[in-house]
Amino acid sequence: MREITYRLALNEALAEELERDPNVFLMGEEVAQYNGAYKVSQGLLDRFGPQRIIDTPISENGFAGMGVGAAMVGLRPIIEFMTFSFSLVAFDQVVNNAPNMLTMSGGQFNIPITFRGPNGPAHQLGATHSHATECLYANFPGLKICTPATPRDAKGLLKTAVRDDNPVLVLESELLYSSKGPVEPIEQELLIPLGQAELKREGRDVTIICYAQTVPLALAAAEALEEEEISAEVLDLRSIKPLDLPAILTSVAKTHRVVVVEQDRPYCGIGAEICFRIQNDIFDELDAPIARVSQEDVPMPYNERLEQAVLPSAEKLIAAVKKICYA
Amino acid sequence: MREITYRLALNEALAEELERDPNVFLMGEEVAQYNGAYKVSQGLLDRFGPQRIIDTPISENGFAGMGVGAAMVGLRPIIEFMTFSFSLVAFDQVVNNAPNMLTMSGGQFNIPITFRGPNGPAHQLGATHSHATECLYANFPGLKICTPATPRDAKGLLKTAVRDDNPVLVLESELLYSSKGPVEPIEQELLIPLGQAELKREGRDVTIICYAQTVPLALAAAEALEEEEISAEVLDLRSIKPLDLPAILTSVAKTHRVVVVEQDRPYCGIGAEICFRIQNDIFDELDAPIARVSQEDVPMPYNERLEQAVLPSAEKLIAAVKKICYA
Amino acid sequence: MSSPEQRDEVEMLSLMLLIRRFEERASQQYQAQKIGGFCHLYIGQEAVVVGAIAAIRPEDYLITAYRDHAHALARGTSADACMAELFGKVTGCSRGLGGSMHYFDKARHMYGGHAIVGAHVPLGVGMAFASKYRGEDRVTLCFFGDGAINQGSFHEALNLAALYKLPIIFICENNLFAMGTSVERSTSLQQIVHRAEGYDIPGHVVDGMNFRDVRDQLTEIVNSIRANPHPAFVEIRTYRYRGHSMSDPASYRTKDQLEKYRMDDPITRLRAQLTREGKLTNEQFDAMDKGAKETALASVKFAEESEEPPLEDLYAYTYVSEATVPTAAGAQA
Amino acid sequence: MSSPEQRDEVEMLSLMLLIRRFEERASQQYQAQKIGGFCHLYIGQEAVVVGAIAAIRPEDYLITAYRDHAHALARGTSADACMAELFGKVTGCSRGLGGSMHYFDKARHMYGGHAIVGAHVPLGVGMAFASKYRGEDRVTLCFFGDGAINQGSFHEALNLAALYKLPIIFICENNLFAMGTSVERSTSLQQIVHRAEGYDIPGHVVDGMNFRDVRDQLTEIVNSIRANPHPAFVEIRTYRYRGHSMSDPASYRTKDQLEKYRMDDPITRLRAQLTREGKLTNEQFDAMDKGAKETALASVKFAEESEEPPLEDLYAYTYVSEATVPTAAGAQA
Ligand SMILES: Cc1ncc(C[n+]2csc(CCOP(=O)(O)OP(=O)(O)O)c2C)c(N)n1
Ligand SMILES: Cc1ncc(C[n+]2csc(CCOP(=O)(O)OP(=O)(O)O)c2C)c(N)n1
Ligand SMILES: [Mg+2]
Ligand SMILES: [Mg+2]
Repeated sequence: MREITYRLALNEALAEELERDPNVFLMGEEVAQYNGAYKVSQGLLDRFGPQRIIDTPISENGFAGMGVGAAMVGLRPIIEFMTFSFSLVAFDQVVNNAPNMLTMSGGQFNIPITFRGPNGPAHQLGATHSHATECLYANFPGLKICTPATPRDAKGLLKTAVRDDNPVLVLESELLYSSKGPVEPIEQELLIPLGQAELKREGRDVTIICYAQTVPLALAAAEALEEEEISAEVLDLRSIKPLDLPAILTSVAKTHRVVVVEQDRPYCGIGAEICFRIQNDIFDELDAPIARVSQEDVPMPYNERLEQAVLPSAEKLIAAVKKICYA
Repeated sequence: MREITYRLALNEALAEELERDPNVFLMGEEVAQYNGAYKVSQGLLDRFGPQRIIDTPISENGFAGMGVGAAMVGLRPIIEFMTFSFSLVAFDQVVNNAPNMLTMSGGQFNIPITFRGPNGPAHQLGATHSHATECLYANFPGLKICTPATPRDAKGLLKTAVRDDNPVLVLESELLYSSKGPVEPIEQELLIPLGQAELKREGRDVTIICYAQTVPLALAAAEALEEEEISAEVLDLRSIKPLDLPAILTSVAKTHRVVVVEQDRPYCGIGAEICFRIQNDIFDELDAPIARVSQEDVPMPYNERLEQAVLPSAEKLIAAVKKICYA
Repeated sequence: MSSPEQRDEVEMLSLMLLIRRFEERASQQYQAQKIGGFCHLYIGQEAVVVGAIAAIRPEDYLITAYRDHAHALARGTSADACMAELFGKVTGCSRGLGGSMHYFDKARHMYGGHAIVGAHVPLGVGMAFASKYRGEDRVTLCFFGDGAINQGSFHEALNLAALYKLPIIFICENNLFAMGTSVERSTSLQQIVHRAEGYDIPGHVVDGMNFRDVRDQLTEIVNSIRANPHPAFVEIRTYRYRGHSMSDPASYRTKDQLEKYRMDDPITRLRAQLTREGKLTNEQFDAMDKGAKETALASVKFAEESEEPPLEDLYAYTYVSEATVPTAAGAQA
Repeated sequence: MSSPEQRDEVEMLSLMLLIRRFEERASQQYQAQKIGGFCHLYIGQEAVVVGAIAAIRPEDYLITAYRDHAHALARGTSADACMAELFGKVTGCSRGLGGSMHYFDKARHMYGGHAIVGAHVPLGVGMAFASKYRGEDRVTLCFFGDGAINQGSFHEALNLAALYKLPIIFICENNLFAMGTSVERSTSLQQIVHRAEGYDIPGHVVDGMNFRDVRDQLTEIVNSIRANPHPAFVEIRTYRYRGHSMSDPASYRTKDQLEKYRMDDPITRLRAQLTREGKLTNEQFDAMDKGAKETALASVKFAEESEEPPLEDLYAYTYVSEATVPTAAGAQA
């Protein structure tokens, strides 16, 4: 299979969906003339024109709301947040107007909108620019959330998101944009269902649950653990909501030990929810407490060494695995 | 001890702190001339004047930010959100500017601000007006959060919050404003530390962890369970952050069974975090999976019967307790 | 006998009466605790939305805030569906799931009913964007209160609409108060309409107690927008006779002020205009009013006798399943 | 020899030189990967903040966005502390925890350095509120870019400041672009200054390439505010020579435009004015420039040799402990 970057995979997904359905448009800051702050929308203005690739002022709340309004009357907007840290100024639109409309209207208005952009800490951007928002949005019923870690997942999930008739958040990773991986040929339609985890590596002794930026780190840790004779299974959630609980339970029922490695902050983070679900459903299968590796619970410092100390890492993950394996 | 309402307890707390420190002021929608949408600030305008009791336009983001700015230069603002559902339009100010400033300034600027107002579902207000925001804010380091359930706790926690040199959210409950309870005489200074849970009822068989609106419901359930010979301990968290983990662990180590009954939504809710902490620290003490009773994961419907079906209840709690007690 | 236009005015008066009688009943039913949550009445403001819909086509878009009963009725949603919604019944215009603040009627292009102050204004802009995107000549009417103009979302919405030249009329229903806060205490302006200048959007002031002024000025604006898409801002001066919501005694305003506006009642005024012009007799008016009262009363009965939404609804409206919605969902809405 | 006022102008020119040379060094160090994260340079805009601080007192408040190096230097933060911050060192003005976008210097009334576009504007209003609350005659200068005026927080802040008559100057540094978006593509107005009309706030246009125009117009506004607290809005027209941040090639603008502005360089202009007036010799200028370059270079050395913040800092700045802060914390800041 050809190898392309995560960035190009997203770009292909956008182009294919724009091509397929005239109701799809892309809107956000610098998406058109600038070709995207992170170049994900490269070339789309040239190809689809200013009617469908739309630059906005710095008005996240305004254009996120415009997307919801346009979706109410049948368009299928793709709204780019330059980063999801900036979605916090549009929070109300994302969590109230998009997901509540279907209920509040008694089923009359579904909102087929995609919010996308990079999410989670990048590199030395400081406290306001490093938010991992997945656990915040996951708390709101009516939203779907996916977090691709590979170019293939990025393409397949984004395409599915655009076709979904509900509001979907595609939380990309700035740190992954330039990473490469195999993706089906362009002639071949690639749709990956929301809510399906993928086993990125099989193992026997412990399940490592990961997503987005923590997938490469989980794979690295698994490899290192192999040398210490611990066989780790790596389960990439791919979607945060809906959550693929069956895949989680299947893996944990096999290994009886689990570490969640998450890119968000710990307090009420994704790992907490997963922990609850596992122990709730298969308490007796657990041979050790469920461990989590997440950010430290502090605002992100600028200094690089401190930032690294805040972030989850392969080393921290390895230590967590060993601890619950009593190794 | 005298019995006063939760509303009056808050009112006394505000008045006492305004009296004590000229740097304290109260700002929000309808807090002054209208005496508060829920009358918590009744009489304060008359007593302290328009300099210190300040009505605002409907600009939550703006006046929340004003509070943070005023706090940067040494005032101690109390910002009322008419309800915390409306704080979502001010989300960025609450989660970025208030809690990150201390880190970002390398320790130069602490933000001694109190955000307060009713939080959580009230009665038939629909999807946008019923948010329980505690789990969202708990995810942000730098914020402290308390959730008083009784008039005494309301007064003591709010007073402590105003004196705290960090941003503190006091999440009140509209449904509790008119409830009554014993409170120390007004001459007696009442300060309840943040981060201290309180055993509201002792028991042997199971720990019910609750806070805010779920406290009365936990006490009712405990009473009903008594008749079925299940002795339930009721632990009121009072503060969500800092969390009184020692109190939780002590109780669970005694009962070996635990149900968290929370007023928020399930996905990445408060109960998930507590569950993780317990099993992480005292896995071997648990005789059953940790159970949770929370809202159903749906936007809040207006219809009363459906709303009741979404909310946690004493019945649901009793069922959850029985299930883990194999009763 | 009467020209179509004249008949329209009588029809519009009858609509205003229906709105008034409907809300009087709603108020009574709220007091009898048949209705839950918040309930905001429009009594006194009827000429605003009725004048506005008299200026547009059925397929034009309309969106408003939580004081929305009149907007649905004006669009043609039945009193039955409106009352049933207040009662939380499955026959309500939002299936009993939305309540007073969240009326929706997709078929009649009523896009809500939105309860977060200011937050629906960007939605209106998005709807107008969609019309322009598709090359349609629809106009969007976006209503909001005087209190909403100090919200950030209002500001962002106006700038976006002006920048993209979208066919939308921003209608500020200036009833002088946002809850207990008068306009001079909320807004740093002599006149609300001046806020439009900060966006190069044309602004208009309309007498909201006068149906004809509303209809005529809006007709002109609508025509200009259909010819050449652009936003407009209209400050419609009106008054709510009741408190902000059912629980508000409205002690922040004087009896005199209320009486002054009552003297200028929009229904009385249009009735007088039509009577003076010989287009309406007292008998006709009385019959209309009686009809309105009967419709309102019947709606209570309808609501009472309707079913509650089934418990299965609980999880039915959180997500649409791919199966139930065709791929190009609602594209032709 | 020269009057105090004249000496001031030479000092101010020297400050502009320091800012320019500091940022040239910062740019070089960024390219050498000694600096992480985002880094936004102010080169070309120096007369704006320097003209502004020439109009105020040391104890007046100042707050700005993320393009903030110059604002700290202008307030008197040392080049050493500024460069060390970029290097993430504990000797930095924010202890290495803030970085380029989050410069703070409490002692010198520099209140940041804020990276969410528009979100610091309400903070500035809160600072001005505090001055009025205490009956002080301080003025707050709140800087932001042309891109920020389309954010909701900007709007809410202006309305609040006008409503409460707060002593604040909203300074829009209009450098024609927000990243790659030109003002005409972001803002539905002929002139940004007109936005102030929507709040009844007096607006002023200032030539940001001319130190004297900035200082003189702001001096007048500051005096009027001290006499009688009120907000003012100033559009200062300027230009950034570099890209938006270090990674931006700025291909959205023409070489001609850049050259036009370079011809109008604020440093060159003030130098020429002073030279023409006999207040500055070439030798003096060269000495000043040499001094600025040396200071900038020395700051790199200082930053390099400084320590990183200790790992114990990790949890030290999330909360202040009650113990470390007196009850009336910073009340006299
Ligand atoms: C963001 C937000 N803040 C506060 C409220 C509470 N609230 C509901 S209506 C209202 C007053 C609105 O007044 P106005 O816009 O003038 O509309 P009117 O009620 O007069 O029709 C307020 C403060 C809300 N619903 N949303
Ligand atoms: C809320 C938010 N949205 C987007 C960004 C990304 N961003 C940073 S600076 C900038 C452009 C700002 O331009 P302007 O206000 O004109 O200031 P200038 O950079 O020209 O000084 C953008 C879009 C951000 N930091 N915050
Ligand atoms: Mg009003
Ligand atoms: Mg700019």
